[in-house]
Amino acid sequence: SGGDHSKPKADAAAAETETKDDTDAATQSAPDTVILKETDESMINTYTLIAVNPDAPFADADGNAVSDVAINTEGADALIDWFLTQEALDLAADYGVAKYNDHLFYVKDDAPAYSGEITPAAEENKIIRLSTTTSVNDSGLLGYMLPTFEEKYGYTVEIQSAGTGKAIAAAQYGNADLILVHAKSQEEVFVADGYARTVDGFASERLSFLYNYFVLCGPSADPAGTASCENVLDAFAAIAETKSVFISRGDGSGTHTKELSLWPKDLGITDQPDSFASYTDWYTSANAGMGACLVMAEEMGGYILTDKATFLVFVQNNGEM
Amino acid sequence: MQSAFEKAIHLIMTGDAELCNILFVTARMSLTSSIIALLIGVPFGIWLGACHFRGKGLILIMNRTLMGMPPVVCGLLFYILFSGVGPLRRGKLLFTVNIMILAQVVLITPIVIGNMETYVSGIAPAIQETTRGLGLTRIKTLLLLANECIYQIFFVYMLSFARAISEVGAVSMVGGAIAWKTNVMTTAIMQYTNRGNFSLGIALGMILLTISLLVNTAITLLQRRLSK
Amino acid sequence: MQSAFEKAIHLIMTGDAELCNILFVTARMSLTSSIIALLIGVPFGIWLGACHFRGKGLILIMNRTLMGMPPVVCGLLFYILFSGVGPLRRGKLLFTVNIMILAQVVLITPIVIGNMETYVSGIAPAIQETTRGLGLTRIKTLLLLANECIYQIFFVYMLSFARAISEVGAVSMVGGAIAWKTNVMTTAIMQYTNRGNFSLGIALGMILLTISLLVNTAITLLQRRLSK
Amino acid sequence: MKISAFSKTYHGVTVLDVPELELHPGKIYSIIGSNGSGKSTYAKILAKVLPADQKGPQLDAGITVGYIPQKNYAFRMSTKANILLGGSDSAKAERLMEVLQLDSLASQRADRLSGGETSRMALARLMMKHFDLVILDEPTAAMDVETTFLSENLIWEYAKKSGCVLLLITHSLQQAKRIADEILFFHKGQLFESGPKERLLFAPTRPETRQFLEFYGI
Amino acid sequence: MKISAFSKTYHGVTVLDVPELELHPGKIYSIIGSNGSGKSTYAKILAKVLPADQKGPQLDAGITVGYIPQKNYAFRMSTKANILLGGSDSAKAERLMEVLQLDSLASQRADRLSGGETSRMALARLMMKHFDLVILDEPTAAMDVETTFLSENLIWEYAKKSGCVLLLITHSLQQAKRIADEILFFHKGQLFESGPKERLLFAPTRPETRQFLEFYGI
Ligand SMILES: Nc1ncnc2c1ncn2[C@@H]1O[C@H](COP(=O)(O)OP(=O)(O)OP(=O)(O)O)[C@@H](O)[C@H]1O
Ligand SMILES: Nc1ncnc2c1ncn2[C@@H]1O[C@H](COP(=O)(O)OP(=O)(O)OP(=O)(O)O)[C@@H](O)[C@H]1O
Ligand SMILES: [Mg+2]
Ligand SMILES: [Mg+2]
Repeated sequence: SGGDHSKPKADAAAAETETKDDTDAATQSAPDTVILKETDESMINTYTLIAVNPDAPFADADGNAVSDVAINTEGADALIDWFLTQEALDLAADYGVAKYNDHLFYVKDDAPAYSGEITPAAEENKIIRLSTTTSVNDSGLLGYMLPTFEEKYGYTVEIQSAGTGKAIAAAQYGNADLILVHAKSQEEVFVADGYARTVDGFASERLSFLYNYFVLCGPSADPAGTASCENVLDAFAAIAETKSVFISRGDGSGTHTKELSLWPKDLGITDQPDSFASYTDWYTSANAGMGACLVMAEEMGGYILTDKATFLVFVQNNGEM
Repeated sequence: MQSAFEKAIHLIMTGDAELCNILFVTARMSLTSSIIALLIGVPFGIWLGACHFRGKGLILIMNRTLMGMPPVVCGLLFYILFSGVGPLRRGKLLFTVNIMILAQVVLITPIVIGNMETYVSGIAPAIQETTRGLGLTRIKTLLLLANECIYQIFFVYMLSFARAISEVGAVSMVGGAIAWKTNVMTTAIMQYTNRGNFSLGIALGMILLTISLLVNTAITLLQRRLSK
Repeated sequence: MQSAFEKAIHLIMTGDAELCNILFVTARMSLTSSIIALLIGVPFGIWLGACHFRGKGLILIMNRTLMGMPPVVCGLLFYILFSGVGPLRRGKLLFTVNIMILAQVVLITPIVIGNMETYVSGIAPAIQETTRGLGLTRIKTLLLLANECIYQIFFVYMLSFARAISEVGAVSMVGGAIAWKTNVMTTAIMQYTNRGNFSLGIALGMILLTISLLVNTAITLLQRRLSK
Repeated sequence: MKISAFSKTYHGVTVLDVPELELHPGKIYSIIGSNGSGKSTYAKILAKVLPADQKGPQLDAGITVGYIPQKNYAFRMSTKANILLGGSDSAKAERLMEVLQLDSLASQRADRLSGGETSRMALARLMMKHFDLVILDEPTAAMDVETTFLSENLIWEYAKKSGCVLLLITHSLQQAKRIADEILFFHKGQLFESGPKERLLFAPTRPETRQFLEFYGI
Repeated sequence: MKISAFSKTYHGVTVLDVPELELHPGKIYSIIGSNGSGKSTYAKILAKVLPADQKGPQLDAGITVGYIPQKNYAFRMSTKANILLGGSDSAKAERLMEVLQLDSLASQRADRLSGGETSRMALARLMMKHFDLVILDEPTAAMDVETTFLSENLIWEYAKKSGCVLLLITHSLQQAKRIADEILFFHKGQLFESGPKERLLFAPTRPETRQFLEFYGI
């Protein structure tokens, strides 16, 4: 997936000067953490919408089947339809340009499109429960897009954001009408388990429509020499090789999932603490939010994999601390 | 620090609509839950402190254990109970302020009970000797006990309120921190922190502490008045 | 719930290495911080409850406000102070158990002080009348006051410990919840919760409550013994 | 009225061991004895403030007991409100306050009264209601002589008019002489001797009683 | 020893207003007066437990004050440990306990003593140390007659041997007669009359004093 979009033109050096510029007066305390690798094909980050199936095999905490789970399918349909209209896709592609002078999201080439009517809200279906990940919510994308939808069609979208695992679990516990996540493997399990529903007029349960790139950041001194590596996989290998400090989200989030796929296979790093017990001198599994992890990386002069949106906010605010 | 301070002032001055909503939800949640916890915990705590019966020690130990119930665990339990698949799903309470209040009441009440029990068990013997000597009813005795520990009750209320307004683990779990609906000061601070926007987090923290300060000053003055 | 219970039993039975590490860090952190908070808060609280001076009301209100300091804000402040650009960066304390203890001491001490102050201000007048009449020193008076509220001190310790073991906001912020290093029960519960593994979260919660139960039982028995 | 035999033991030390007693309504019984002889313990057990060693009632069912402890407790409210805790008859409360010279203190916070004032408040509070058995533990120890006399009159009238059994613990033999009908002498936790006051005071049968009375110069 | 004049007012009501007093070392002064006449308030202010209306000291600098409040406080420890709070001389403590018949209670928890036993403990505790001014607020009110006599002897000896000024508040004129040198009569917060005990008891100059003494049958 991905395609040949006009990729943001920025190499490591450019990014460095760029971020320095962003932190206006307070250059003294400007973060030392800079982008070292970005827009690499292996760091692509695809966002997917999935409607929740009201007839899914819901089960309570002890595994007993539950049949009467209330799911707002009409609302979920309306919101998904709208997300895939040209209007919404344009909004998404446009987000962040004004503020960061950079695109934070790109529309997928083969994104499913919708051009039909969107059913306005009725009294009994006007609350839509959207479960998403913290990084999506924290990027501010939904806050930017949804008011347009809400005003036009009279719905209220209640966004719960959490780690990817919890965001998906929320749907499995019957607490969401649709999910917006970015962790392919977990999405596929969700679909395979029968929790997903194909929205009328679309071919698949998983509606991947946006993407962007994770970025590898680290101290400007770049002790592992990642900036000069061929690709991200080499960069990660170099970090492991030099035992340079690396901060892992460690929270099962989409970012964490992506990071796990980038390590050399022979290290055997998984989300299980035992798998990195012998690397604790450099591999730091932080179990925290993206922002907190970024500061930790800054603090410890470590490398980190992050979504670009959070990094840009971090850079913009860190100087003011 | 300075910039956080400026941000706090700015937020208040501009009367930011979202901030106002957050403040309102915070006030509603923490006042309601602390008052309910007080209304349940004070009578029960006084009763526990004043009575002797088999199994009281067990109740005390259990209550003390509940004082140490981690908010996340409490939130998790309520989440599971009130989920779309949970046994109490018909209540339709998940992601509402009401369930946040409920979870907080569960967290705070043991603290109120424990505090009152400890205090009352110290003063009860002398008072009970007198009330029994006058042939007063149990209810009357409990009311008199409550009157005698009015200063303590005020303190316990402040402790409850402090806990209610500062708690985040349970509240974020069952409330979902939904903007314009269940987002309170602490969850908002968490959110900003997660985004790496620390100075805005600190700014909200300052506003929260200022509210605490005002509430505590008001209650302390009232306490002084009543206990002259 | 049943599955969580089974998971808890399983975790304990297999002596899971990570769980052992988490338990050890949890015990170290919560015991140390609650004891330090007690050692600072009890003498200061007794002194506050026993003395009268101008500005005492102000100290009380400030202390009550600090009781309501949200853990996230406390964590955030320490974070800023001890981070690489912060004024205390030379301490190199960030993301260690020591700073978690420090943050918790800051959170818990006001609660200890407030509790002791309220209790002591009730019993101090009669005791001070006697100790002044005997010409005893202030230190001696404070020691005697402490001896008279031994039951209360035990309760306050249990409250402190409960708070220390159940707190997550400050601890995750300054400790970073680093696996094998600063991850404690509450942050681990958070971790499992975030991954959607709710039953493992509840399982850890049950283990935590069991530890609380054991500690509280031990302390309650000791308390009974000492106050006969 | 019958009071059954009972005892009280603390950590193996028996501080009280009394036989069954038969008391007559309308009579005032004065309990005398040295410090630590078990007088207050006896009072507390009858008032059900303290459990006796034996289970089961010390008194017949339905008998109401009024009791003033040796350490009076004044509630954090006005003197009048304290007295009204004993019973709701406001006129009666005012009469009692007048008799005990508490009228000027009616609205003062009772927990700030002087020692003797507190005793008088406690007495007035109890006298608000009728009880079948009334136990007063050194009710006048903190009072001045004038109010001691006033209180004695009040106690005497209360017992005689209401026909209750009244137990009066006191260290003042003068007081016993003035208002008691019978005297019970406690010694080392035991009821050593009892009888009409003249008999007991002037013709005690046991050497311990005689020795105790000697201190009073009788 | 000079005690300066001072007063005490609660919410506009003056409960105490006394002139300057000159007291002599080695003498025992008995303070008498009805309930609420301000005796305890006077004692508390001298013991610096209560502030007077006026700022500044009531006593000369360097004068040590020992004081037993009307409500005794027994600490949650053994009787002997309580007494040793007054001073660390263990032999002296044992002597005092023997005199006051507390020896059998040495290891008992003091907060569980009977009323009279507590008073004796409090007296022994104070007598452990020398003070220039000693104030005893109704120290024997809860004691039986035997220990009252023993205590009076002890108090008398303490004053005479150590040469302190001793103020003894009491409702017992007998007691004042037995051990006091001078008597101070308090009435409605004022020091109405004072003088050597014979003079004051048998030839009071003011009608209020005469009226007060009448109740005692003097
Ligand atoms: N909880 C207790 N544990 C041990 N001994 C106790 C306890 N309570 C009371 N005692 C002892 O029991 C004895 C009787 O006490 P009680 O209060 O009945 O005496 P009393 O006759 O009322 O004396 P007083 O004239 O001093 O008031 C005393 O020697 C006292 O020390
Ligand atoms: N805090 C207070 N507020 C108002 N009035 C008070 C307060 N404390 C004491 N009083 C009053 O002051 C008066 C004097 O009290 P004090 O205790 O000195 O009397 P006393 O002479 O010791 O009496 P007693 O013989 O009963 O011990 C009393 O009438 C009392 O009610
Ligand atoms: Mg007694
Ligand atoms: Mg007095």
